[in-house]
Formats: sequence, structure tokens, C-alpha cells
Amino acid sequence: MSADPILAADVAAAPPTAIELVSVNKWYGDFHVLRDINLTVKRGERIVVCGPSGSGKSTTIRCINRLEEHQRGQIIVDGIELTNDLKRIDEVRREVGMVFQHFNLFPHLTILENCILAPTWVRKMPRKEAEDLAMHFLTKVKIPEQAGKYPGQLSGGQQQRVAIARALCMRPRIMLFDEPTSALDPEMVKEVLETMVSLAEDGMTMLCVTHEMGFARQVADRVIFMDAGQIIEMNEPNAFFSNPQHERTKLFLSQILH
Amino acid sequence: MSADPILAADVAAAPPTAIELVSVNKWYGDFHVLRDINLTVKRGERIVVCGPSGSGKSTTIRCINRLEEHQRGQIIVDGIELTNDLKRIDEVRREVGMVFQHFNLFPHLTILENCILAPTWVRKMPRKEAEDLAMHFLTKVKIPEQAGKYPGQLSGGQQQRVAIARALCMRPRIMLFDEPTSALDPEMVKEVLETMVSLAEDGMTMLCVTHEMGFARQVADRVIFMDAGQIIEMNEPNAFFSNPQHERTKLFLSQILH
Amino acid sequence: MDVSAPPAGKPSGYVSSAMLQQQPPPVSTTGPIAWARAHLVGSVGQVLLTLFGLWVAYVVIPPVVRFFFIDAVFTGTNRDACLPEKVGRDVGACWPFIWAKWNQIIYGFYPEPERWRVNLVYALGVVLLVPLMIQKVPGKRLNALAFFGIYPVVAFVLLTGGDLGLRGFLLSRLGLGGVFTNIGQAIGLRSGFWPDYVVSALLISAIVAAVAPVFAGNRRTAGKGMLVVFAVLGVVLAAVDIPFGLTSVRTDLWGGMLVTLVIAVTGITASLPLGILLALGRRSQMPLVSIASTAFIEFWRGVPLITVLFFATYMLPLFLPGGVSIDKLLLALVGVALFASAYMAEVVRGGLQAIPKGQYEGAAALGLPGGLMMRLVVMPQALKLVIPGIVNNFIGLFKDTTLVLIVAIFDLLGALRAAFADASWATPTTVVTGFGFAGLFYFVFCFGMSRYSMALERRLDRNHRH
Amino acid sequence: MTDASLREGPPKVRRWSWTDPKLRSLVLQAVLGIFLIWMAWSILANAQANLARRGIASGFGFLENSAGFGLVQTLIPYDESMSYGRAFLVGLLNTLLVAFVGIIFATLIGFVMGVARLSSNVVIKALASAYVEVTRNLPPLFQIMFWYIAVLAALPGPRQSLSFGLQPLINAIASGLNGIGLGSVGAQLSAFAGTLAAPGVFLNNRGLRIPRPVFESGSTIVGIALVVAIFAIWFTMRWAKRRRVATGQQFPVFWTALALLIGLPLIAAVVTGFPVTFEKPELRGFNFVGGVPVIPEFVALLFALSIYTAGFIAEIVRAGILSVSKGQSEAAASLGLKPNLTMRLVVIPQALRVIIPPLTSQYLNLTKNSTLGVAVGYPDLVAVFAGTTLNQTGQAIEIIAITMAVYLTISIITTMIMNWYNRRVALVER
Amino acid sequence: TTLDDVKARGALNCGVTQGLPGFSSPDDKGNWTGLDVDFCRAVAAAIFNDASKVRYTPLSAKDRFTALQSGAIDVLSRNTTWTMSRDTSLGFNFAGVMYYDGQGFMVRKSLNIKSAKELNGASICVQTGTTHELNLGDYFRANNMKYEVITFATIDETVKAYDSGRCDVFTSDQSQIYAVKLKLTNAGDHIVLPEVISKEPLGPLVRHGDDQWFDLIKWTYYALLNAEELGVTQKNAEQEVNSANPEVKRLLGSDGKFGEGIGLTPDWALRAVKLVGNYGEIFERNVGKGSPLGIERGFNKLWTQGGLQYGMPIR
Ligand SMILES: Nc1ncnc2c1ncn2[C@@H]1O[C@H](COP(=O)(O)OP(=O)(O)OP(=O)(O)O)[C@@H](O)[C@H]1O
Ligand SMILES: Nc1ncnc2c1ncn2[C@@H]1O[C@H](COP(=O)(O)OP(=O)(O)OP(=O)(O)O)[C@@H](O)[C@H]1O
Ligand SMILES: [Mg+2]
Ligand SMILES: [Mg+2]
Repeated sequence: MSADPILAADVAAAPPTAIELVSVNKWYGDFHVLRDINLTVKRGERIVVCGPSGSGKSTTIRCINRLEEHQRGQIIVDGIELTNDLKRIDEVRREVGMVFQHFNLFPHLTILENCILAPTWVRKMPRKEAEDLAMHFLTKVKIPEQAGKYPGQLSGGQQQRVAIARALCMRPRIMLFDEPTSALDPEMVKEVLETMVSLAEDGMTMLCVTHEMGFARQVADRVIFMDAGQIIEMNEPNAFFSNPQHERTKLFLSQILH
Repeated sequence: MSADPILAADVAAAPPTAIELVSVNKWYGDFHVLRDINLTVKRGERIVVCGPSGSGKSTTIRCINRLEEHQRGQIIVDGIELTNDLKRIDEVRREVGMVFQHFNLFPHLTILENCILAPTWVRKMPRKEAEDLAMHFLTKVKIPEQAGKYPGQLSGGQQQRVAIARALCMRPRIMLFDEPTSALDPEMVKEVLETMVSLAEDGMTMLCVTHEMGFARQVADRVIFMDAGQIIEMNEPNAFFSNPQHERTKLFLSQILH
Repeated sequence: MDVSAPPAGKPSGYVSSAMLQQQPPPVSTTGPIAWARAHLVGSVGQVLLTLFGLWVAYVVIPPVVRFFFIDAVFTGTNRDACLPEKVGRDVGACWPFIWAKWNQIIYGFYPEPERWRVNLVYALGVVLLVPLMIQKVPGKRLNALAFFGIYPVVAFVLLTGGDLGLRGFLLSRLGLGGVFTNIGQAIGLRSGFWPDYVVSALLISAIVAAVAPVFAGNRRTAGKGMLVVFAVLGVVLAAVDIPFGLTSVRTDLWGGMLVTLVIAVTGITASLPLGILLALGRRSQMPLVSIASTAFIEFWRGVPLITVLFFATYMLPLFLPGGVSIDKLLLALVGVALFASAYMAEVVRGGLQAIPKGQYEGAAALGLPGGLMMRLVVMPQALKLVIPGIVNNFIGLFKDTTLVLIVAIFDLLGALRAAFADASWATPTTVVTGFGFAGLFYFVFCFGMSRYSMALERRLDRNHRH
Repeated sequence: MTDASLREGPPKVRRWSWTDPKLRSLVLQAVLGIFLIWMAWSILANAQANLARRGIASGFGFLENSAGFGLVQTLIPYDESMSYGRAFLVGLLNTLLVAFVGIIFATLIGFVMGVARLSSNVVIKALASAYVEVTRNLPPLFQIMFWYIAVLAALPGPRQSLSFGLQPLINAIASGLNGIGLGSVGAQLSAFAGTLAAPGVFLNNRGLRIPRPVFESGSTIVGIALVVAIFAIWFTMRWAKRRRVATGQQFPVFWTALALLIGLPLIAAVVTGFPVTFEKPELRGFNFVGGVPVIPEFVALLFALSIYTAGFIAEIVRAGILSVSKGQSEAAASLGLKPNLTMRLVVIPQALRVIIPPLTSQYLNLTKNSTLGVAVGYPDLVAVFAGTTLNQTGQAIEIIAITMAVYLTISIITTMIMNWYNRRVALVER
Repeated sequence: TTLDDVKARGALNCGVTQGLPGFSSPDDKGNWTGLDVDFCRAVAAAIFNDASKVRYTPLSAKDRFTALQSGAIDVLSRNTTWTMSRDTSLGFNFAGVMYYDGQGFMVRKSLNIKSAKELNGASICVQTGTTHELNLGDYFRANNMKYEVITFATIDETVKAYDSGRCDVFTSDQSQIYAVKLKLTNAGDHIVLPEVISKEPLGPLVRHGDDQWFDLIKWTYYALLNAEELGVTQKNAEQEVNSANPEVKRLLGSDGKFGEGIGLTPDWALRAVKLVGNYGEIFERNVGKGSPLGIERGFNKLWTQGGLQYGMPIR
């Protein structure tokens, strides 16, 4: 499939390294939640992060768009280093889209309004243009007919797809997904994964926390396994699944693959 | 595996037919939500109910412990017919445990307090005894160490297991599950299903709304398929999955099994 | 693990032969009889309660109707019309008293030839407010702008007469006043105010732009924003400064319903934004901001409004540099608004606390900066949640307007009370009639607010659910 | 790629930037602090200058001067020869009394009405809704005056007082004792009743008068018995709870407590030969003298404030209960808990966290609205102190300052108690 | 000075009651009328030659002194009793006595009471913030009687309570008692007891510290009295300017420049009388025979007729 024209322009203009984490450490109080994380994500790369509960997966990707502050090390996103500088943080967040496990749609706005909120206010896009863009992405995630409804009126799978469309409307260069399917019914998981696969085919840089191993096999360039705040193993999917190196990884994979 | 001694005593004393629905009809206003439901569940039987959203699965099992009132037909639970008589309803509810999709734990009480609330107030059990019982079941669902925490401090899978333990603490003869895994992570689904399997092995009567087909295959004595307020098809799992009779069932199964 | 053996009597398969069609519900569960049985006479307790309700109605309604209508006097020119010994029967409410005092109840001491201005303000208010409240009427933005932006200025000019005669405040202190005043007069401007205004607008905008990076992002937007604020303010000031040829009416002549509504409407419109600011302040991460907001809120919540008004009206001159005198109505307005905003702040804070963290994170992840996040995402949801509390406050505020009697202004109730002192209307039922009338007035407004808010709540609710 | 060895991160450099939120907040706070200090200073300086210039007397010496006016309700001994300071205390206690009792009543009525608004019985629901709409939408001043006039209109003058005697009741008890073979005790009791001489309770438009107990020498023993009874009740409650915890059995605590509370002092009284006499109200001249009076001003104010505030509380309670999701009560029901237990153990505890903050506001409002009592002649703090005393002495600054300070103190204490309670019921969450 | 302020403002700030029949209350048209009001109008007439240049500040009993102290009003003309402590320690000057009053009692006829001495143990309704509460205390203590006092904020509420039977006795200035009788359900069932237990000289007052302003108020009052004494009325004032009587000439400014001593023009008194009337006219119009109150002049007759009103000579 050909790359999405609306996205393509942006992607081309960006630096070749999308995300770089150098020796990132983070504590919650005294609890050392991220321990010396090093990771370089190239533009267009698609990475799946997995690992047991509480291993720091969410924390890692939340640090990348500065929903959490890290205490030591460097995080460079899209060529911008994350510091306390609010301006930079806003710049980074504009370039990074995030899809939450619990959607976090704005319940007081319609689907369309959810999608155009940030483009019009942050990107200062004319409303008409923003709406066209929103409809484009809503069509892409196959729910254009829901544009006028409120989030509360949609099913979980539809809501999650709206969340993806909303993030895409900011035309981010990077997308972060935090377990985007774990709050969904089995039937709905399928819908959302299909949407993500089609995004992946468009060449978007993606960092995705998920345990959908089918998705990882099909889409990921690399799979990362985390435990206890560290990256334990990182490999391309085939090698990762067929031949895990670390004991912990083996144990985990044995549990999760049924 | 041997039957749980604490449960065994109760189960033995009960009448052989656990639940009987005779021509049950229910309306919400003008909407005919249950249409002539007939179902007999024998003691110790384990039944899985599936069907598309809105087909009346939840309504059926909510009628069984009278969270909803039915308007025509008979529901006999544990030898007691459900009428407007409040006393009988209480009696039935004491014997029927229910696990909700959204857990509905009491957030202002600790896990242990959640579990002993009903035994001490309804069964007038001494607190010590109730606590022992609670710890027994918490151990059974593998979270005894969480007893002192509040529900808000647990992960979803842990919460779901607390909900099961809480229902078990009333030592019900019948357990109703309403999509107990649909809000969980894949890893946690496994934990919860394992807990339910071990219950099933103890010979508890179970009625479970779920779309986890693996669970249905492994545990169920019968699988019921509902649509539009009716029981469309009912069969033992092997026959049900391998050889569905009704067109609607075939369509549904084709969607859900990936 | 092994599939456990199926129980003895193995269930046979079942396939439904035909789909059952939707049937109408049994009559016994619908219809008026079922309704009555479920809601009125289902049990002994319900029967008793039903009877009790009827009894309460029986006890309350007939005497009230009797007093205010059947036995009431409707015409007359002085107290003789309402005196039992003169009329020769029991006398209920003395309505001619209300008719005689009607103008005072509505306008206070507002000079008679100028009352059309008050009427015009009332009429404009209704014309602008009614379409604003009805959801179906289009053009809400324009309407809101007219009501919240233009209407207050128009009302102010109409009611006071405008033509404030603004004076210079800055340049004359620097010894430059004369020059500009002369130039101003030469080109037809009335006073030395406007040069001052322009100079200070530029100055302040420059300062804001200079310190902008400290507080918010962009110096250009900050400076521009400030200039816009000054421009809007300038338009408003110009409007109240232009001599329209209306006679000036001092606020101490205002009274009656006029004052009640002016205070209530000002209080209501001011308390919401102020309350929001205070609530945000109280939740602020900065300790001093939060302490100051908390102290402010707790002070106003803790002190009776009458002592505050008393203090502000009669004692404040002792605390201010000599010769400063403040318009009393203005004092009351400020007092009521601050008082109401402290209460509002607590309500809003409750709403803010109820917004899940995910909403903040969702907005942040989209790159919405803090201010926009609050304005576009958090506040709309929080405010919707606390509509009942907000309306509780509005209703309380509406009734608190009666306290302005302290500042020597007769609101509706004050005007009535002063009218009670008129010896030519002194009868045994005058006071009760007056209070009955005032009670009806307050009830109509408060009840209206309460009902409208419920409708609003339901409407907003429907938008969000299935 | 596993790299478990932690290497030292790059040295931490703190870069100062204008956009650093920490620095920003520091600057903003400094500005605000300076502004506040400047405000306070300028106000104080102005006041000092102005007071000095106008030569207005200041100071709190006036509090010791004799007040010279009478008050209708005094919880502590007071007459017009006592000082303004004493009058202040009387007013303060009157305010506290009506506020405290009013808060209790308003809470009770409010909770009942709030729950009733959610009832399925249309009549109860309609009554509760009507109650809320009427009480909430009429100014409290009107309601106070309405109750005052209603109370006065319903009651007869002093000479036609309604009277309620205790003797018939005591005689009945005595004959009952006789019947079960305790004749001597019964005789003693009726002799004591004789000293009471019916009737002892009077109700008229001057208020309610009940006998004032006068304690004689032997009465300490009765007092001790009462104290013992209270301790016994406390122990019983603890024991009953422990027993319920241990065995699940319920114990009739309430009835036991009642029996202890009445029984023990009664036995002591029998043993000591009834050392208590009662000062009975007597009609002398215009009105009754003696006994303990409950004035209609208090009753009207209490009624009005409780009923008015209860209307608001009912709405708050309703919102609170609605905020607890239906799933909670369904879960409780499916565990076999009866509706009242569900309400008590599951719904109300969770609703409280939504209810308490606005409830605090209502408590403060009730306290402040008690100043409206001046309309019906209730001698509260504002009427006595910021009214009469201010008018007599003219020392506005001191009096208003004291009054504001007192109300602030009351409300801050209320808020603190409520916040403490709020924290107790707050949910523990991740 | 205060006069300069008043002139600059173009109006007199006058503190009045929030409504007391005959003394100050708004009529059907919304104009303030009454004895106290007319005094302020006379002052305004003397200053501006326009009796309507008055801004009324309706004050409750407890607000009034603070309002005057702080400068919110220029003159307090609000049936305020002249007492020593008010004159001295509150920092005021009383300018004269517009109305000599005394505190009396009203009771129901059915009580069969003839004298205040029989009131031992009675419940008494009184309005707060007046000298009445103190007088009551004194009177009952002096006569060794007990009483129960219920204090209300406004006169209407006091009357309502008395009328409902809450109290045996209503007490107030006698002038008010007559006004209040009009509002009782059955005015005929009540009698006013003969005792007058206090002296209640009610008059206008000003702040300490501006003697010229004090003089202006004081002499306006005297001018009103002198006008009545000399037969100068609202109607004939213009003609009387040419009167042969030297006293009238001095009063109306055709002889001497007495007005300049108080910062006004010589014909200040003429303006006051012409626009508002002399004391007798003001009295009759507001509280006397010309009003629903119909109060006898009693002590408020001129000294020449055996009363206490005595205008100091303008000379
Ligand atoms: N605000 C916080 N304060 C203290 N500890 C926290 C906080 N948030 C997260 N943690 C802890 O940090 C650890 C990592 O959390 P994180 O959410 O990143 O895990 P995760 O890998 O995403 O797990 P899951 O698969 O359950 O989402 C967990 O042990 C968690 O308990
Ligand atoms: N209180 C109600 N009032 C009216 N209609 C209702 C009500 N509750 C449920 N329904 C309707 O009844 C139908 C059956 O609902 P039910 O919850 O039993 O479906 P379900 O089979 O459990 O579906 P799901 O898999 O989505 O949980 C649905 O169409 C639903 O919209
Ligand atoms: Mg996570
Ligand atoms: Mg369901």
C-alpha cells in the first residue's frame, strides 16, 4: 500500500532518529522504576514493548512525551531534548501522538470536535481544513459516520479508534500506544488492531505497548521485553519469539502465548 | 483435584435442580427484552452463555438473582420461586453469588472487609471465622497478601479475583458471572479463568456469560447462544463449536473465533 | 488439565425453531392502574403517605387562597379600604397597598420621567436572555456576546445616564497633562483622559510583553493580548464617557426590583468567573497562591455578609486615605459578588476534583498547553458536573440581595418595608400582604432558576449518554 | 542487548530558563507575596492615621461597662447590671445554641428528604420535591417570620396555657410497681410524685416552661448512679460490638442502654428517698415564673433555619447518593444485604465524600443565617453585640472586629472538623 | 469644611430612618416625607434655595452613629435622643430638639391595667438599638420590678409580635405608639398608659470638629421656631420680607447679614421657611392634625403657648 499523502510530507522533513533514550533513570519517591534505559528508534521504525505488569512499560512511553518527568539521563525526541522548558515540551507533544488504554476521549465534545480541538487550537488550522483532515482520518479508521456523536454513544472499539484518529489529526511524526486494546472486548480488539496495522503500513514511527503477539509478529520491526524497570531483551520479532535468550523472557512468553 | 471441603457441605444439602426458568418474559417499558426463556440448570452444572451484544444475556442472569424483575413466567432458584416477596428474594440472593463485569467492589472498604461484609451482617458469622473464610478464598484466588489494601490499589485482574472471592465468601450454591474477563489484560484473563476453572472443578453450579471460547470448551457442560432475547441454540461445547445448527450461531462463531 | 466428566443426565442439544416476535407487555405492568398500584397504594404505608400528602395540601391551600383572594381587597385609595371596621367584613390581603406602592417596588426612587430607561433595560434584558436560554434558537455566540458584552454597557449607560466625565490620571502627575488636554480639546476630545489611556495602554502592554516569557510562552501574543484587552476596555470606557444627553441618575435613587435584579445579575455573572479563578488558585501548586486563595475563600465563607457590608459602607472611609468615597451600590455589588464567588469557588473545586487524571493527560498528549487544557477540556466538564451546586448558589445569592438594606439602598424588600411606614396605608394586613407579594416574587425567580437548571442538566446529560 | 549494569548517567546540570515552571512559580509567588504585604500595610497605616485624626475613642475598655439592657434568653446568669462583655457571652452562647441544634435538625431532615426524593413512591417523592422547592426558594427571613407568627398564632395566652402533668404518668408507674409486688417502692414513688404536684409543664405563647430540678443533699448519689449508668452503657456498647465481631450475634444495645439510663438513677433515687425536688413554673401576674423557659423566638428560629437549610442539604444528599454508581447497590443486593443495610454500609459511606464539602458550606450558612433571628427578637450575637451594644457604645471598629473574628473562628472550627471527617471518609486510591 | 463639601457636591447628605410614620418615610410617589425629612429639606433650602437637594441615607438604629462618624452623612436627622454620652464620647453635637418625646407603654385593655407600676413580670416588646432598652432597665429596677424584654430589629416586627400576643406591653416613644396603633388588628383594644418613663429629646446632630456647620444646623432649627413665633409662614414669607417688625426683618435677611456667620447669604432663613414652612407647619403637616397620626403638640408647643420650643433670638 502506498504511504498516506497527508502524512508523507511531514515524515520526510524530520530528522532520521525519531526517539533517543540515553541512560534514562526515573524514581517514584524511592522506587527506582526505570533503570538505565537506552533505546534508539529510527524514523519509520515500529517497536512493540512487552513485559509483565509493573515492569515500567507505561512509564517509559509516558516519559517520552513528558507526562512523567525523568530524573537522570537524556530523552531526545524528534531532535528536541526534553527538559523542564515548557515550550519544548509543548513542541514535542505536538509531534508525538499518544493513544491511551482508556481512550481518554473528551466526553463533552462530539467525535469530530474531539478530533479538531488540538489542530485548531494548537496548530491554528482553519476549522474547515481541520474538519476535512479529521474526516480523512475518521474514514481511515472506518467510522466517518460517527463524527457527530458523543464518545459516550460509541462502543469501546469505536472509541479507541476515535482516540487513534484524534492523535493522528495532529499529524504527529511519532505515535505512542499504551496497551490500546486491553480495555476492549475480543470482538473489538480485532477492529483496533486492523487500524493499527494499516497505520504501520503507512510508515509511521510507532512505539506500542501491547501483548497482542499476533500484532507484534505481523508489524513490529523490533520487540522489546522489559522487566523490573530494565530492558531485558530486544530483537526482531521472529528471533524474539522463536528464540528468546533471557530466562525471564522465556518464562514470560510461555505464560502469554496460549 | 478434590472438592473444596468448605463448599462441599453446602452443595450436598441442596435440591438437585439449581435453577429453573419457565417461559420467562421480560419487558423494559415496551421493549420485549426476554422472550420465552426456558432453561433448567442441574446442580453442579456449568453453563456458558454467549451471544451478540444486547441479546439479553446480562438481563437473564440479573433476573436470576432478581436484580431485575420479570413480568411473566417462573424463575425458581434453589427450590425457591422468585416473587415480590422480599424475604424470598433475600434468601435466594444469599445462595446465589454474582460477579459483575465491572467488579463493583466497595471502594471504601479493604479487600478483607469487602469479603467479610456480607458474611458478618447477613450470615451473622463471627468476624474471626469470616476472616478465616475470606483468607481461605483469597488464597484460593492467589491474592492473600492483598487483604489489607483497598480496591483502588489493586490491578484489574486482582480486583476481579477479589470480586470472585467476595461472592464465594457467602458460600453460595450457585455462581453467576457476567463477562468476568472482558475488562482485563490478556495475562489477567488467564489468572481469572484459572480461578474459575478451579471453582468449576469443585462442583459449583455456574452460569457464566463470556466470550472466552477456550474457557467454554474446557469447562462448560453446555453452551447457550442467545440472540434478540431468545435462546437460539444450546448444546454441549464440542457439538456447539464444531457443528452449530442455527444460521445465526454460525455467523456469530465465525466472527468471534479468530 | 482434564475436562471434568459431565454430570449424569447429559443435556441434549436445543435449537430454536422460529424466532419469536416482539410482543406487547402485559397490561398489568403498564397503564394507569399499574402505575397507581406501584406508586400510590401499593402497601399500607403508601396509602398512609398518600393520605398524609392530601391532608397537608388540604391544610395549607384553602386558608392561603382565602386570605390572598377570597377575602382580599382589590381596590381602594388608602387604608380605609382595608380596615375591617370600615369594610364591615373580615379582610384578607390589602392589594391596593401594593398597587399604590407599585412604582416604588419596581423602580425605587428612580425619577419618574426617566423610568422609561429602566423599562428599556428590562425589555432589552428579556429580549436578549430568552433566546439565549432556549436551545433551539440559533446564533448563540452572537447572542451571548450581546448579552454578556454589550448589554451590561448599554444598561449601565441607560440606568446611570452615562457621561462619567473621565479624568486624566497619569500625565498630569508628570506635569504633561496640560499639553495633551489642549491638543485634545483642539481636535475635539473632551478631556485629558484619552491621551493618558493610550499612553498607559502602551506602557502596560510593553511591560507585559517584557515579562511574558516568565509566565506564559510568547511575548508577542502576550503584548497583543494586552492591547486587545485595552482596546475593549477603551470601547467600554468611551461608551460610558460619551454624553448621550441622558439625565444622570445617582445610584442612591435606584431601588426596588431594579436594585434586586441589578445585584443578582451582576453577582451571578461575576461570581462564576471569579469563583473559577479562586478554585484554580486554591488547587494551584504554588503554596502562596493556594494559601491566599484559601484564606480569601474561608474569610468570605466564614463572615456574615451583613457585617462585611456594614464595614464597607460605614467603616471603610476610616481605613482609606481621606476624602475617598465609594458608591454604595458599587460596594454592595462588589461585596455580594465576592461573597458569592467564595461559595462558587468551593463548588467548582468539587467539580475539578471529579475530573479524572486521564482527561488532563489526554489533553497534554495532544499538545494543549495548560491554559487551553483548562478552558477547553477540564472546565466544561467540571462545570457541567456541578450545575446543581452552582444553581444552589445562584438561588442563595438572589435571596441575599435583601441584605443591601444595610448600605441604605432599598431593594424590593426594603422598598416594601419603607412603604409599611406610610401611615396612610397602615392596616393590620398590610405587612402580610407585602411579604406575601415579595415571597411570590422571590419564589418565581428562584423556582424558575431551579427548574431551568434541571432542564439544562438533563439536556447536557442526554448529549453524553446513549 | 541486555545491559543490567547501571552506568553513571551524565552529570546533572540545572539550566536556568525563563520557562522553567519552578522559576516561574517562584517569581509569581514573590510578586504576590509582596503585593499582599503592601496591601495589609497600607490599610493598617491608613486606619491608624484616620482614627488619630478624627479622635475616635478606641480600645476594649467598654466591655467592662455595665450594659443596662435586658435579654430574653440567657444560658448563663445575666441581668442588666452586668457588663457588655457578659452580654457578648450571652449572645455568643445563644448563637452557638441555635446553630448547633439547628445543624443537627437540618442534617436529619435533609438526609430524610434527600433519600425521600429518590423514593419510588410518587407521593413521598412529590412531597419531598415540594418541600425542597418551597423551602429553598423563599428567603429565610420570610420563613423565620412565618414560623414565628405561626407559632404565636397556634398557642394560647399565658392564662389559657396548655399544661401537661407528670403525676398521672408517675401514678401509673406506681400502680404498676404495686402490681408486681413492689408496693413500697410504688408508694415512695407516688409520694415523690406528690411533691411534684401536677401540672409541671406549661405551653403558651410565651414559650414552653418545664420544671427545673433542684438538687438536695442526697442527690450526689443519684448523680453518681447516672455517671455509672453512662459508663455501663459505654462498656455495654463495646462489649456488644466485640460480641458481634466474635459471634455475629446482635445485642439489643439501645434498649439495654435505655434501661440502664433510667433504671440505675431511679434505683439510687429510691434508695436515697428521692432527694430531688422540682421548681415548678407558676402563673404569677403576667406569666409563669420559675422553671426552665423555652422561648418561641428560639423555636421559630430553630424551625426556620433547620427547615430552610434542610432543603439545601436534601439536594446535596440526593446528588451524593446519585453519585454512587448503581453497581454498588446491586453488588450489595446480590450479596444478600437488605436495602437499609445497603444504604448504611455501602451507599452512604461512599456518598459522604461527595456530600461533605457542600454540607460544610451549608453548616456555615446556617450559622450565619442565625443572625436573621434579630427579626423575631432572638438575642443572638449580632443582635446583642453588633446591634444593641454597638448602638449604645458606638465603638464600631472594635465590635465589628470582634464579631467578624468570632464568626470566622466558629466557621474555621466547623470547617476543620468537617475536613477532618472528610479525610476519614476519603477513598484510598492508587 | 462640611459646608464646602456639601456645596461642591450640590446636595446635602442626610441620615434618616428606614421608615417611621410621620418622621421619615417615602410616600406613594416615592418622595421622602416627615418631620425629620423636612428639617433636612429646610437645611438644603437654606443652602441651595432648593429643598430637593438632599440625598437621603436611610439608616437603621445601629448604623446611624457609625455613618455619621465616618462622614458618610453630613447630618443625622433621625429621631435620635440627645444624651450626654452621645454628645460627648461618641463625638457628636446635637443641634436642637425637633421633637420632645417620652417613652410610654401600650397594653391591652383586657389586662385591666391602669398604671405602669403594675407591670411587674410583664413581657415587653421593644425595638433594638434605642435608648428604650436602657430606660426600661432603669425604670423596672428603680421600681423593683421584674420584666422580660424581647428586642426586635424593626418596628414592624415589634408590632407584629405584640399584636400576636407575644408580649403584654409595647413600649416606645409616645409619638411612635400612636403611629403603631394604626397597624393593630383592633386598635380600640389597646390603651396607652399615662406614665412617661423617660425624657426623649429627639433632634438633629452633627460630627464634632466643624463649628460652622454645627452653627448652620442649629440656627436653621432656631429660624424655623422663630418663624412660627413671628407668624412667618410658607405662604406669607415673601411678603413678610418687607415687614415692619425688626425681628422679622433680621430673620428674613432684610436687616443685617446674619447668614454670613454660617457661611450663607443673609436671606437663608427666608429660603428655608418659604420652601419648607415654619416649625408649626412642619409639625402639623407630618405628625399633627394634618396627618393620620393626629398627635397633640404637647411639649412641642412654643414657649409662648406653654410648651418647650424656644427659638434663640437672631440678633
Ligand atoms: N505514581 C506512582 N507512584 C508510585 N509508584 C508508581 C506510580 N505509578 C506507577 N508506579 C509503579 O511503577 C511501576 C511501573 O509502572 P508502569 O505503569 O510503568 O508499569 P507497566 O509496565 O505499564 O505495567 P502494566 O502492564 O500493568 O500497565 C509499577 O510497579 C507501579 O506500581
Ligand atoms: N434499564 C433498561 N431499560 C431499557 N432497556 C434496557 C435496559 N437495560 C438493558 N436494556 C436493553 O435490553 C437489551 C438487553 O440488554 P443486556 O444488558 O441483557 O444485553 P447483553 O446481552 O448482556 O449485552 P452485552 O453483551 O452488551 O452486555 C439491550 O438491547 C439493552 O439496550
Ligand atoms: Mg501500563
Ligand atoms: Mg451484558
